[in-house]
Amino acid sequence: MDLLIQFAPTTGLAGLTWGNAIMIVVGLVFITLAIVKDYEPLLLVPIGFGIVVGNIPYSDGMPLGVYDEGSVLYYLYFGVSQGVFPPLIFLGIGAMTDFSTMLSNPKLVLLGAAAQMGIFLTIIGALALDFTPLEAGAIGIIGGADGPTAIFLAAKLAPHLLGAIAVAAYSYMALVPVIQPPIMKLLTTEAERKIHMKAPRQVSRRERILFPICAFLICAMIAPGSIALLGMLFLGNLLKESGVTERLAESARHALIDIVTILLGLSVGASTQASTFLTPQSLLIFGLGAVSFMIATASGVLFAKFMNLFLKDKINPLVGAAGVSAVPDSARVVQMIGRQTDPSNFLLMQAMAPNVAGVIGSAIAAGVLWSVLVL
Amino acid sequence: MDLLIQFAPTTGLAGLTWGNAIMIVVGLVFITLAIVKDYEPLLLVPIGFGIVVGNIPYSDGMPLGVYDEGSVLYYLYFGVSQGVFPPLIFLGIGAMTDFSTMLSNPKLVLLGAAAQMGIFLTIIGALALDFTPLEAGAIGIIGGADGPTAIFLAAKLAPHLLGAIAVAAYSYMALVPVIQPPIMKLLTTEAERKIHMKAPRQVSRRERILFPICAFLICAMIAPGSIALLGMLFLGNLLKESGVTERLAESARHALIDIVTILLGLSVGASTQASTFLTPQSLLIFGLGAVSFMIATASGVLFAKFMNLFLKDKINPLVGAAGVSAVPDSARVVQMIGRQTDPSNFLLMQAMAPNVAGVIGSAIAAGVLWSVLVL
Amino acid sequence: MDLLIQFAPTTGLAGLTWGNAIMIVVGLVFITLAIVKDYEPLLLVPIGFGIVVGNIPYSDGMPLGVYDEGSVLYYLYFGVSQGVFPPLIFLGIGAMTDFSTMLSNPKLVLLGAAAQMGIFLTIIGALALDFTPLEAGAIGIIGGADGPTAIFLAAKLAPHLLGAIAVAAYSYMALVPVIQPPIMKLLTTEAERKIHMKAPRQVSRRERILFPICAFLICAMIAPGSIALLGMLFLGNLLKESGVTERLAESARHALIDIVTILLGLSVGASTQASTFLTPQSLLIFGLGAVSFMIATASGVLFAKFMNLFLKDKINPLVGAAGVSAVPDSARVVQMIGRQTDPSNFLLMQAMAPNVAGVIGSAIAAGVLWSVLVL
Amino acid sequence: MHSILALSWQNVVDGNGVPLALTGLAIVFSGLVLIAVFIAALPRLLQQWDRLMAPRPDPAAAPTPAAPESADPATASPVVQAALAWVAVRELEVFRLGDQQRLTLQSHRRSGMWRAIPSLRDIDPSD
Amino acid sequence: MHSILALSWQNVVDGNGVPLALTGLAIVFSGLVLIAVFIAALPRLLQQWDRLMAPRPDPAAAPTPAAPESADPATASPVVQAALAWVAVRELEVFRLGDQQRLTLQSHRRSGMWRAIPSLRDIDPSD
Amino acid sequence: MHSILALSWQNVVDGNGVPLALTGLAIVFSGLVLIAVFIAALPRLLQQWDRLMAPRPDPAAAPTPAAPESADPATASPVVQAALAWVAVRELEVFRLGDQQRLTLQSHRRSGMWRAIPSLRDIDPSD
Ligand code: NA
Ligand code: NA
Ligand code: NA
Repeated sequence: MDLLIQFAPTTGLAGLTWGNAIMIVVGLVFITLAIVKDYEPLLLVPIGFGIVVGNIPYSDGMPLGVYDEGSVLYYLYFGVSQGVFPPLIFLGIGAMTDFSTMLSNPKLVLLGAAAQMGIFLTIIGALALDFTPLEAGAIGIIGGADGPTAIFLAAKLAPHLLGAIAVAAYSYMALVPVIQPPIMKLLTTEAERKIHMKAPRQVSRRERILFPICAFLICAMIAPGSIALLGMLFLGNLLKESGVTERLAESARHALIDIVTILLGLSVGASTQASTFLTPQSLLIFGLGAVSFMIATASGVLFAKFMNLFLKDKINPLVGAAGVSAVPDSARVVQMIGRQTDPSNFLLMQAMAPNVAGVIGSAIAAGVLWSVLVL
Repeated sequence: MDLLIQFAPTTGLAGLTWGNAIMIVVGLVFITLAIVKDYEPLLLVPIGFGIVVGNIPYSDGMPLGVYDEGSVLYYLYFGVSQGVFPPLIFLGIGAMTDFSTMLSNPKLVLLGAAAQMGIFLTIIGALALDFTPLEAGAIGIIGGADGPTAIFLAAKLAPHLLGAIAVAAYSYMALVPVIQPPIMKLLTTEAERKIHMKAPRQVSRRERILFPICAFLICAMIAPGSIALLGMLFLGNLLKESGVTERLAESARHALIDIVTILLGLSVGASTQASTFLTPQSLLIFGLGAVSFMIATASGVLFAKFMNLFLKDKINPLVGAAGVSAVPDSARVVQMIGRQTDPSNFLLMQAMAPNVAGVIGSAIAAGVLWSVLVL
Repeated sequence: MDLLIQFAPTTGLAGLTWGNAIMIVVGLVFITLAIVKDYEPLLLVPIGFGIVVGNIPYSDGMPLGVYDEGSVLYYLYFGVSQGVFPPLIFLGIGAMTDFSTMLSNPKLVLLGAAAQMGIFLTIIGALALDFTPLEAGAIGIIGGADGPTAIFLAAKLAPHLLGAIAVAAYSYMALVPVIQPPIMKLLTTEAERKIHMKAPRQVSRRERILFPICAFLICAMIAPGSIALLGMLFLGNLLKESGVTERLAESARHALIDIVTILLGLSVGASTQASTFLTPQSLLIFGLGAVSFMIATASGVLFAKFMNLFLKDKINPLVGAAGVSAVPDSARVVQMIGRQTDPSNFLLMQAMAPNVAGVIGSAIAAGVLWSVLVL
Repeated sequence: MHSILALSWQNVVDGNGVPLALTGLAIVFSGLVLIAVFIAALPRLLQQWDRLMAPRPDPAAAPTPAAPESADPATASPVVQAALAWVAVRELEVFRLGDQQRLTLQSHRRSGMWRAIPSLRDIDPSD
Repeated sequence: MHSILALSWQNVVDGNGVPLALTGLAIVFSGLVLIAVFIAALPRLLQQWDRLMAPRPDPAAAPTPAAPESADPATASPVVQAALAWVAVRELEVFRLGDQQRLTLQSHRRSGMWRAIPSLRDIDPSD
Repeated sequence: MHSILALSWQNVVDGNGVPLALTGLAIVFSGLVLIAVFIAALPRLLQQWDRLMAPRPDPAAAPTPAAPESADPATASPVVQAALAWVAVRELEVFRLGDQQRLTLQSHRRSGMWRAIPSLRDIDPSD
């Protein structure tokens, strides 16, 4: 009986705080959204379950949590905190990404650059809200709309905010179909939304092979801080396109990325223990993240309109919104809004160009921020 | 010539002890049983080969063994000694387990609890035989008939006994078709063995999705020490049942669990070096393990008979023997014994319910033992 | 503006040395050879890309390279520097290797031993060129024509030369179709090249199951230093041949080996930073490596001719060249040269026997060198 | 070996053996009893949830549409499944990801970003 | 919550916010502009390379043979691909690696050492 | 570069080069000779084992039944294998593990616990 009494305080129920309960509900909401709404389920299910796991209370003496040296979650989280998992995910993404649409639409690449404005304006906002420069850099990258990039940079610049930044980034990526449409409609006229664009040309195999190598060299020479992410992205793509390493690409885009995604999602989710997560800072981060996504969307759309001033073949400015990355959801949103105005207007292929360019753009931004802020 | 003479003592033959030779034969027996008798081959082949590898003698200066820092086996064994591999295996098992039969037979869940009696009575036996409480807890868990659970708890409570406990657990799991039948026949009448049970009802997809989430919350609140194992088990199951993360479940139940199984089996096997393994303690552990399996089987059967005192729809008490887990071998044994008495009696589906409940039960037991004994 | 100026020196271009530029070109040549000539693409593409990645200059303060503690490449390279990746690759190779041709041609196994002469004569050469005994041993193993074996031994004996040794080993393995033919033609008469050999006999499943176990025991007893490599090779083969562990073999030969190959290739390539790689030593290592491959080829051919003095069923001496391993390229070269002389002479099956024997032979050699040189 | 088999009840008492066993068993039982109660109640809870949600026409509120579970192919007999599979082989979209890749069958349900990316080159804009 | 939303421009100035943002954006743009320029120029560069290489009869000099890209099955319509896949199923070499292994389709293109090894037992010497 | 190519025999002597090489080669040879002897003797050893076991009617004593190896599909010609595979596609139990999962062919040989679990929902009780 004594033992039962001694055991009681070690149970989860005994230590449950309101914060834990709230976070567990948040985790359940994530899982529900993923299953019912099909919002980024591959990430929201593991992250949501991780949030639940991370908010089960336990006694101090037992190493169970992400931050307890020697626990299982500690070892899994090691891949997050040391920035190893994001590049591995990029390897898999590279091995599944087809850059053809981008190769056939070079000028749309600029839209992927414009949308990174969200990152840098958010940094200014975060500084104004009294975050340190390192923290501001890590918060700004939420606007890159790339989970692995955000986790990688947050791990380097502000590990104590990693959980909030990662959860904010994935939340808004999942909410892209909710956040982007009003902004896109606000900033475009109906005539603009009706612009049809030429079908992309056929891209040769040689172009697809040379692209990852040369693009890597360009990015690496400009921002070496991005090589961990972009080296993996372009290596994965080279494995896919080379034609002689298909079996490696196959394993990178299936077994490797799946396993790493489960472990990353679970451990990132589990890092949101209420005691460290439920702070005013986290709320600010979520607010800044939302602003960041909106600025990024608006920048992409407006830059497309700006480019149209100089172009003969006009760009449909909706396509600019795909520059935020959040592959491929924001490209889908572009297609959807385009067809709402003109059901015969198919913009998906064109939207994929700024979409993948946005991935490269935010990885470069991460590299720049890392070297400028750390050195 | 001098060098050849200098090399001679570094060869394996030179250092071979009787103990090594015996252990190598044990390893070969494991492999033979796996191949010829098809006893748990996925684990007995790697473990058996590991026992052979771990008993090749080598010079002291060369880091080759599981316990030599910097050796290859040391790094592989790290996943065992830190308890990382068992949860990963549970992730894969969750991604392949179908809890439907259990969901449609809630009362059979109790049989999975009753069979854990084997764990706790064995602890008393181990204490009586002069093992410390920590050791006794680790030995008792053999009766849970779950390899990963046994390895996980042994790594936490009594790492020095891990090899013996793991080998005992897997040996007896492989021997379930030999150990259980006599006990089952002894404790049941022919009339009882002839009891037919209703076919399980259809289970809806929503039930299958909600189950892993809610069952996790229940278990975690009661015994947080079990979240490393059960968090992974139920996450894997959620990935399988959610319908939107099938590719993650697929990789968890194939690439991940296969790779981890090979590495776990090999390194657990290799941890059985004769010098540390061939001790009277190991013999006692094997003895206690056998007793543990017998008590677990008997408890399951007897508890089913006890439940029948209160039930209108009688349970076939054979089904209680499946509560020991050893998935799915003990459920197969139930089916086999059932049909020996009445060839038209198919109990496999019903036996799967206590079978998977037993997995949950022994993981809870591990969590309880960990928190009570370590704190 | 100040920041832009402050950023400028952190860019890759600013720090680019001639050495880096040369190495980047070398990396691009590797990739080109792999894609255009199909030379060992599974390794040359990741290594070549790794060479490019490893020679992107970056500021001192940023941990990006293989040798910077805490960087992503540092963690990936850990598997190389600690010798963990090569055994894992051997596990996968074992799970795909069919030893049948060897089992049906026991005497051809000796050719796999003879070709290891390249290893040991090269050690003498390396000593003469003023390398230390440890370095000489690591350099000699290039002649084993086995990438994982070379990396494993170099990591143990001379980690500072690992990059050069690994790149040399894989380069020459890729160049086997260029290096071997002239030597093979020089050392054989046309009559010898026309010798037909008997078709190998059928090998029973039992033989294929018993072989990996017994061969492991033989090798391990003679040279325990080889168990890390050969234990994995034969375990993989046992998983393949046992007939009851096919799913483990499947994952070992697909997901596991593919993932490890990408990570090993990338990080080995990235370890060739110009500052440590472009040294006279590296040139000597490449020279010695070439000599090593030639000696190995010649030894195999000449030993076959020597064996013919005593044999009734003559061996086609070309088959001896396959003893260097470089599986299966050197066996293909044998087939090709054989058919050049007599288009009806198919030697591939016979050449596979010394080919896989050569893998075992060089792993034994690595074990011997490790224990003799380290103890 | 019999000499070391000396059982000592004192050790059990010192090690708190009996309370430990009882506590442990009690907790294991309580956990599994709660699970049993939960899964026994689950079908009724779901029914009530459906009744609560039915008047509201919002289709998103229900966690999943009340699918005709009896048609679930996973629960049909192996023979029916084999037939279904056969039809699937012929009818479903078959596509190749790369040059040397094995053929895969792709169901029409999307599953997030990764499944979508590789097929973008082939994507039918009228999708 | 509004109380902590006090925006301070001084913090931005102290943190070098504006130059940081401008620098960052400039570098991101220069990177992607260079990539855009490169991929815009790439087709013409390849054409010139082909012209340079054409007189030389060495087939190895060209990075890849000028394959008829339009016939690339990966770019054909899903229907054509489905048909191609169907033919592949019937025509390509089908072989089993082991007793319990799933059937795989093997294209004729070799991809280095690993693909070759498992098939050695079945190898046709006239290959 | 020729200047650093100065060969020094003294280094070889100091480094024990020659005995090292001879020892190493001797051990490599002894290892592979033993393997060669073993695999040469293996068929006869197995024959004798079978003869020893034959009188005893216990079928479990023989490591594997003397299977008709010549019928092993893995050693048949690719054409025969293709045909076998074709039949397999039609005849073997085809089942689906989940909603979106690729079809797999399942041979009748069980391989331990994992293969069994996913099929439990579909299991035929008369199995
Ligand atoms: Na982006
Ligand atoms: Na159990
Ligand atoms: Na070799």
